[in-house]
Amino acid sequence: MTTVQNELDTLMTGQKPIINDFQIMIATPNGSGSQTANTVLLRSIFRMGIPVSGKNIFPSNIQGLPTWYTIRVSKDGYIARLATYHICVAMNRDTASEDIQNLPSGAVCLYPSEWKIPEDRSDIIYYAMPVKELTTVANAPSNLTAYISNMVYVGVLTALLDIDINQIEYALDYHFNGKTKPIQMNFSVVKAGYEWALDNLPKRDPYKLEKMKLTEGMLLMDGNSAGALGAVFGGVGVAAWYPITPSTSLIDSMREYLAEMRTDAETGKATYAVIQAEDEIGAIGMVIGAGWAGARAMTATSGPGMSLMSEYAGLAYYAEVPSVIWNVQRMGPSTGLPTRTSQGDILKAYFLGHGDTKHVCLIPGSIEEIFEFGWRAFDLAERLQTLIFVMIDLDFGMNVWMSKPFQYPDEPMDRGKVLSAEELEQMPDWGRYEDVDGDGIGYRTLPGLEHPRAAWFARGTGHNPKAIYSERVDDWVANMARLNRKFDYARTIVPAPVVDDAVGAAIGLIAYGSSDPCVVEGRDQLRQHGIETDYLRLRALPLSETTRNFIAAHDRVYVVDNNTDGQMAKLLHMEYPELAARIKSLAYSDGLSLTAQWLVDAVTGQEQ
Amino acid sequence: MTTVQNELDTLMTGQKPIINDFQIMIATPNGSGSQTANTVLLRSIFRMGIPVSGKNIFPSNIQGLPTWYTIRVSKDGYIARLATYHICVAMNRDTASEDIQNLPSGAVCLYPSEWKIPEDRSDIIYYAMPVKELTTVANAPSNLTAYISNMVYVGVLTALLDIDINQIEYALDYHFNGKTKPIQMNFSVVKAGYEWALDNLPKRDPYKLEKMKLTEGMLLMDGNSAGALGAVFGGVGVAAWYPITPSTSLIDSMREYLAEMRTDAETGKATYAVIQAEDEIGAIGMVIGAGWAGARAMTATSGPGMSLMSEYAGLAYYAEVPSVIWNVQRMGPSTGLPTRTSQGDILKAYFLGHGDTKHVCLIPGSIEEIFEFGWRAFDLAERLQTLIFVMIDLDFGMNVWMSKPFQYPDEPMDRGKVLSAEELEQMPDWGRYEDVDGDGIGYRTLPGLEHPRAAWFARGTGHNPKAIYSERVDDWVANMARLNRKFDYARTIVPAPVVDDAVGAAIGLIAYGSSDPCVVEGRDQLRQHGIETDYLRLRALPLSETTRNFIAAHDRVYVVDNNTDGQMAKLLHMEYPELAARIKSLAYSDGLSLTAQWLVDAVTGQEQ
Amino acid sequence: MVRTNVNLIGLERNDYKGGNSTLCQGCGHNSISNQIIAVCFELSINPQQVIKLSGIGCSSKSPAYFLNRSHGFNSLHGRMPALATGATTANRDLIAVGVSGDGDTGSIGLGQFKHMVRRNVPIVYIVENNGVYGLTKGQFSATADMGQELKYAGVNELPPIDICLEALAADASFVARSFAGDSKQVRELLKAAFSHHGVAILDIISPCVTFNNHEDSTKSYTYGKVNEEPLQDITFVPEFEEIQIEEHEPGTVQTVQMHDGSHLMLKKLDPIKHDPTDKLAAFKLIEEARLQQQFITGLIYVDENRKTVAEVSRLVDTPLAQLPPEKLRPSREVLDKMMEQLTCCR
Amino acid sequence: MVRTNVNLIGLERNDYKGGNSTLCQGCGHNSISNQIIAVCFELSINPQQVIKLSGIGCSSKSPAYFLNRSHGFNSLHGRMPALATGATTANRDLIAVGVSGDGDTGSIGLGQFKHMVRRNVPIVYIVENNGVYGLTKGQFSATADMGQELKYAGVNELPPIDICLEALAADASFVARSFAGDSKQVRELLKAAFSHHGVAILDIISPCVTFNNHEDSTKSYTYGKVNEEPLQDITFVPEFEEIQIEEHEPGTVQTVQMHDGSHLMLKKLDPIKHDPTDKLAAFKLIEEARLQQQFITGLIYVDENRKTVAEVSRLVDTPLAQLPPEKLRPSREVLDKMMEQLTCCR
Ligand SMILES: Cc1ncc(C[n+]2csc(CCOP(=O)(O)OP(=O)(O)O)c2C)c(N)n1
Ligand SMILES: Cc1ncc(C[n+]2csc(CCOP(=O)(O)OP(=O)(O)O)c2C)c(N)n1
Ligand code: SF4
Ligand code: SF4
Ligand SMILES: [Mg+2]
Ligand SMILES: [Mg+2]
Repeated sequence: MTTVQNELDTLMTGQKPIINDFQIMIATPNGSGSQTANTVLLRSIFRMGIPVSGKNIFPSNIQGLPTWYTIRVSKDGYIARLATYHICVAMNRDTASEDIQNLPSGAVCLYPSEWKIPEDRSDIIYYAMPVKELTTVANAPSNLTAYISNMVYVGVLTALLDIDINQIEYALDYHFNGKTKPIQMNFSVVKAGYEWALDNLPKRDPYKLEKMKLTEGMLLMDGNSAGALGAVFGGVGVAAWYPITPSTSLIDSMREYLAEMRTDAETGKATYAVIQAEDEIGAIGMVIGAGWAGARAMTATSGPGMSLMSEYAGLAYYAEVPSVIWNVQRMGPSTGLPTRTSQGDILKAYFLGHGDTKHVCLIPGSIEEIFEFGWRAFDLAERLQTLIFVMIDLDFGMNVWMSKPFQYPDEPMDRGKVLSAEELEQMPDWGRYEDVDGDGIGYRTLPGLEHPRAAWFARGTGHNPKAIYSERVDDWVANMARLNRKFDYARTIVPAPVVDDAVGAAIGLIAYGSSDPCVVEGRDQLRQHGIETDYLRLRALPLSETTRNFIAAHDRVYVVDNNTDGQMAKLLHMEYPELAARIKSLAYSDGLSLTAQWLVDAVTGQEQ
Repeated sequence: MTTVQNELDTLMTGQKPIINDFQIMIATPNGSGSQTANTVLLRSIFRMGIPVSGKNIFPSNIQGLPTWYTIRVSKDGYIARLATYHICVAMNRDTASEDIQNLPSGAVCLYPSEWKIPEDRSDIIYYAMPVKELTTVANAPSNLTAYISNMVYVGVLTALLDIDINQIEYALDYHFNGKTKPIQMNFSVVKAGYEWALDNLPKRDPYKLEKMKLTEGMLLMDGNSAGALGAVFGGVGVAAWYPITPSTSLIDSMREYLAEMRTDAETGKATYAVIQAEDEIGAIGMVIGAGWAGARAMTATSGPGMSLMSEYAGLAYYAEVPSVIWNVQRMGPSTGLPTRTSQGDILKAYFLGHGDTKHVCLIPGSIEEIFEFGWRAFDLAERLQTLIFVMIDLDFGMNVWMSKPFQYPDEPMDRGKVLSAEELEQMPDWGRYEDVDGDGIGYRTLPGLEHPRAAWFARGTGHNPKAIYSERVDDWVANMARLNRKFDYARTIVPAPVVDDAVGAAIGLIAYGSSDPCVVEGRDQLRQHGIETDYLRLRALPLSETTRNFIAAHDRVYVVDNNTDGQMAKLLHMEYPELAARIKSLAYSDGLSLTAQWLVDAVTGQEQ
Repeated sequence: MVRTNVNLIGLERNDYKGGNSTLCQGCGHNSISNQIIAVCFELSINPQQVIKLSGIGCSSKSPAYFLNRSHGFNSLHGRMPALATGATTANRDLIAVGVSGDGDTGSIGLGQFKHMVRRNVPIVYIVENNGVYGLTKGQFSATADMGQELKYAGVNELPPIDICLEALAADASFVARSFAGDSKQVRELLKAAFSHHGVAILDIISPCVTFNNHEDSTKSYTYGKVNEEPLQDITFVPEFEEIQIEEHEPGTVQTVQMHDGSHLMLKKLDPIKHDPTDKLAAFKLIEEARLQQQFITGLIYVDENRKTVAEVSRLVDTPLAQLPPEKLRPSREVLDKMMEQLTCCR
Repeated sequence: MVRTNVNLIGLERNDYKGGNSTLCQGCGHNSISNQIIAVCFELSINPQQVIKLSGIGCSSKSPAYFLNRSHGFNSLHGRMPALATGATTANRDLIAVGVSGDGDTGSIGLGQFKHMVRRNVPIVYIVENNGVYGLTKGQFSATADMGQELKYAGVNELPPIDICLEALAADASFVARSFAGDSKQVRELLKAAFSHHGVAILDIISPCVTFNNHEDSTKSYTYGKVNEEPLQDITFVPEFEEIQIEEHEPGTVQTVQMHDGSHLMLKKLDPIKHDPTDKLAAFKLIEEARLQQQFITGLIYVDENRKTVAEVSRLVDTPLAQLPPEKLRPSREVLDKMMEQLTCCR
């Protein structure tokens, strides 16, 4: 093998270093606790001022199946996934040889020297790490050795890539919340690996990290935590849920934030309730009961839960009950791939229910926007007296992202059209569903309001403006017309799309949610291919005039969907039939987030 | 009052009679048993050879709320609903005055003379009927007088309209299955009313019935019974359901047909099972379990049930389990108007499930087609190894329609790609989801097959061609591509649209299901307005090339939807973005079937 | 001048009325509505603090027929328990009355019912139990007796779900059964239920006069079918007297003749003999009665010590729905401090 | 030459094997899979006539780990009972084995479970009961004991659903409970279940080694959260020995130490003392054990006389799924005759 490696060395010599611009992939078996090591690496690089993004590609089981963690560093600030890995840390025997086969030539592979080399490629730079041996220094309790051993590759990478070892120690301290025992135990192994590498591993690869200042003032957070925090600052009152990957951690985080931030100072009691329901039908039922009774209510779920919520969602639409539903999308159809990402529930959410039902959806495109929409969703729900779906996905929800600090809500809470006893007194012939203001929204009273005329009867059956049961043709038609008026009003108050048409290109791109990083990077690359593009990022449904105008202003508009059938493109076709001919779908879904390379190939492919 | 009526008489005299071309409306309180009287009238006119159609507009309660039954007679054979009523039998005090207000001038009103005239209009011809008095002749048991009294208006109408009284007797005999007691009891009252009318009611209105020969060889049946019969001849094995209006009567009829036609001759045992589930989730679960185990399985439901079936529908799509789901559509959103008709679940059914799910839907457009699709649906389900939704609605399902006699299935049962032990033996490396034939459809084995390699594992999670659990990107993408290949194959084998482009007009009409009668009549009227139209009637989803070509061949295509949002038009926009600009939606939904008048106004409105 | 016909909060009986019933003449459900009106009036319950919740069914329509001054929600078939859980959590001061049917609770809704009971949601939950699906015209529900016969549905061969037994098994804190025709007992049990702290399950046998199998209501149905006539509305619904029974002594068994001629045996609990805080005894009672094909009526079990949802969640006293913004939205400082801690390189 | 290691139908133990388990080391579910393999081999059950059904969860994954020669269906969370009802109705010859979890059956699936039991669907229905949601990482399920503490989920303040009690209340024809670590008893009860005619409910306590609250598995979790790290996969899963207990006498109580240090008291039924055909006694047993915080193990109740779905439906002996077209499609004459009757003016 040495000879091979020597060839490679010569091949490498003279090759100039690649700094702050590559992707690391760490392959481990699930449940091995590598997440600690990986997030410590991520945080350290982040604290070196280098733009970084990490993705955890994990299986739908608890122990043993393969997990891959990818860390991309990008001096240019790109945070989309890269299709290729430059450095592979092969810690999973089951996948090692395939992991190595997939590497581009010139890539680096670290592996435990306890193994025989899993796949011998002459165009790969191998570093063998004596993991067992180096782990012993920690003399950790036997049941923890497997866990602690992950710190070996942290140490070796620190040496090879020139990571600031103090940042590693800081990150450990941060991770273990200052608890000295675990910090020291882990750091001792990091140091062992670090020093062993300095002494025994001649650097034979071009990849290096150098301090920058690009992450100053930024923070690292996963989308589910950001959404949870947004909901807390949105004044969530009742959250009912049923566990389902990848939405579970949103509620988990929320429960912790709430305990911290929403325990009543005087009484020490809770100003909120979080109820684990028996299933998603129960969860949404509780949420709608709470929203009707006047609390800010929410749930979080994913595909299968959305399906179960269909009937209640239709009731909320028609009885006009405000509530917020987070859909952290995963890969469907059916149970699909619970631990893979997708944007496959767009049509599902928009049309959830039977009959002629349509819903308002918010689609944040960054971590800070997830926080913002987290509180805004409640204002919109109560203003519009309907369900608000906040659509994110596993990629946003469960991965750690760089983010600007969150802005405190710049507006007071909007509780919408809720009547006090005094106001009601002023409305002698008030009717719950009377469109007084022409925006399609009636005034509601909350149960418990002390006024003899306060009561009204909510129902999913036909009703007149006074909320009385009616099978009359005219009542039905008028009510549906009002609901559509309300929906059109919603177009004007939901978050507007973000448009970049500075260049005034002939080609427009439309994307949304977690596809933004791919489009941002892809546009730069397309420019290098001589293809200028304008870009509109959708942030909500129903669609607004801005979107129509953007499409009308471009010859060809490519709609980027991370799903199989191009659902957002379909939605645009429905909404703008007169423009549909120029609306082209670019859809792909394989369980991972989209890459700039894919976008470039897709667009250039169509443009030729 | 007499003076008024005299004016009217002069107004009427000289006016020529209106024969076999008007609509009768009978208003009663729900539960009064008027249905017997109304169907007897309907059948009698039918047997006079006059094209007739009856619609029951009933409330969502059991007793007391208003019911309207309409009977249209049309010498031209039109069977769509008319917006105006020429003859009103006012038997419901609560609605009488509004019923009368809605009449066009010159209309006729029959009412019980026990009342004071509910609404005195000088331009209406009134006939007061001594209902109580005439009922006594039957000396029926006291608890039946209310019921029997309905026969009075039957008798009076028979006299006024010149209905063949022998046909009335025949219809009663038919209705009561030859049971003399009820037949005589009812007929005695009919005769009393008839004779009283001849002696005391000078005919002052122009409406008359005359024998024709246009219904020869036709039969009368409701759509739910036709569908049930189709399913029986389709070899249904397991039906699981949960009661819901308007689908309940489909299963009810089926149970009776099955008992009659599918009891094993030798053993007297059942060759079928009908299970009333605890809800629709249970119903579809049973159906999919049965379909997977190899029986022809089906359920019937309506909107709310569809919502509850979402999750299982997605599983069946992805695990590729054949079964048939009847959706007898009612008015939504939510519980909506359970006893009113709509085509509001088109998008719902097509996309039922979460993630990228799409379903095959059959949309029969006549009673005989409902029967045909009833058996064909099973062949398609087993051929395509997926769910087949048969979409009808309350108007078709629960109303009685004229129909051609049903044709016995012209093909042997197609059980699809099911392997015997011998065939399996010939396929050494068989894989359940292997696309051997290029149609996207694999070969399946049924549980219980005696072969060591027969077993495979059905699941809603990611899997490879051998049905083994897989989280691999390539397996997922390949499987979704195959499913789309299968869907495209489905386009080529589902019932093709019916096209009438004889005139080669510039305008095309697209409609489906129970809107056909409205379009047939509407086109004739449009022609009189100088507007020629071609007509394509959709009979299934996914859409086929024929539909694309039809749209491409016309300048403007109007899509007729009996729902609020124009769901089929939206679907066409999605499928044919390049043609979407010329696809215009004509959508209306008020709980009743569409009228030709509405279509004419809608089209002319757009054409100006 | 003294008004005699007002209660402690100055309301008249009329203030507790509802809209006109659209249920059948003589339907047991109607008399239950009347008892609810009577009891709320007598207990001087503030109707503006009451919420009326129901699923779907004839029974579930009835909240529209009592307490017009109370907010109501006629929700989804079988899914009202979740609604009740959310509403009472959002506003712990509300007095919840749930009306459901045997199909609504025993068939489609069994799961939600059990979990609501388990959570001890504070609600007076009434099951108007007639053993059939009234609104969909007479199919068997899960509480139909084994061997019971309906012209529509034939003979029922499945064992019945016993609502009281199900409630007990799910740790209900209040379980009682009565018969709609026994107005006095219904009122007594309703009063006990309204004063109970937690979930109060009332299984009230409430005959369906229309679909309990008397010839006229269903004969025409069958005839119709044979001849391919549509089913709906052929059903002629004759008017029936509601079944009322006069008082009978605790401990005694009374036999009631139903509209379909069948008989029902009601055994009134003897409070002296039965200790309603003894769960084991409650199980025995129900099981033994079942063996004798009797229905125990009266208060079967009660436990005032179980925590409600609000208590388990340690909620503030003010209803969550009425908390002011400053209690709901943490201060700017809280967010800034957190951002400070999290942001890099400061 | 005689092969000794084959059973009556000539199959080896290996022919009953499944795929490799992807469950955690020492998970109780794995040993239950092994007992199923052992019992099916010993009873010489034809694996090609067996169907393996499950919902969603760690437990529900296990059908992939036994009987590779049997068709399997890993369906939806909590909705497998309906699937079983349909499949066994379509083919009455199939031998159905259902594997579910406490969340799958006790939480989301409770309604379907009860109705399957009520219909007496012929199936060996195993609940692998660990009181938590394993696959979603350790939330409480509806069977978690009151007062039980999980680092993840805090203290459980809701009373547990008792699977056996629920089965009894729904008229189950076979109810038994065991402990995954008691291989011998599990095998005995499985054999009884396989030979039972109707629904056989087996509630098997099957500890979750990973989420039952031992420090290491969840400490890092909490730390992680405080620092806004994502939750998934921080969980480090150390390898545990499975809990096994040695035989103990009928009638005696054995205390088992769980991974989290807590204790479980198992009381083995004494067949001499308990008559499993006496339902009242069964109710008493369960309720009394509850009061003593014990779990009764063994065969709690059995009734061989209840009709199954197929019997209630009076099905032909040939499985519906195997009927030839001529049995399924009535003849042309039948249709023509009917059309003849219906058509007008002939
Ligand atoms: C999801 C759903 N499925 C079915 C129905 C149709 N449905 C309405 S009421 C009802 C049964 C009502 O029976 P029960 O609860 O006993 O009330 P009752 O009418 O007997 O008082 C059914 C099946 C529905 N409304 N929603
Ligand atoms: C409709 C739906 N909701 C939620 C989930 C997520 N989920 C998967 S398994 C599970 C709980 C499993 O718990 P249990 O049945 O006790 O099985 P265990 O893992 O403990 O063996 C949940 C909530 C899902 N798959 N489907
Ligand atoms: S159908 Fe039965 S339950 Fe419904 S209202 Fe009439 S009597 Fe009551
Ligand atoms: S998480 Fe628990 S239940 Fe799931 S496999 Fe691991 S030990 Fe078993
Ligand atoms: Mg009922
Ligand atoms: Mg569990």
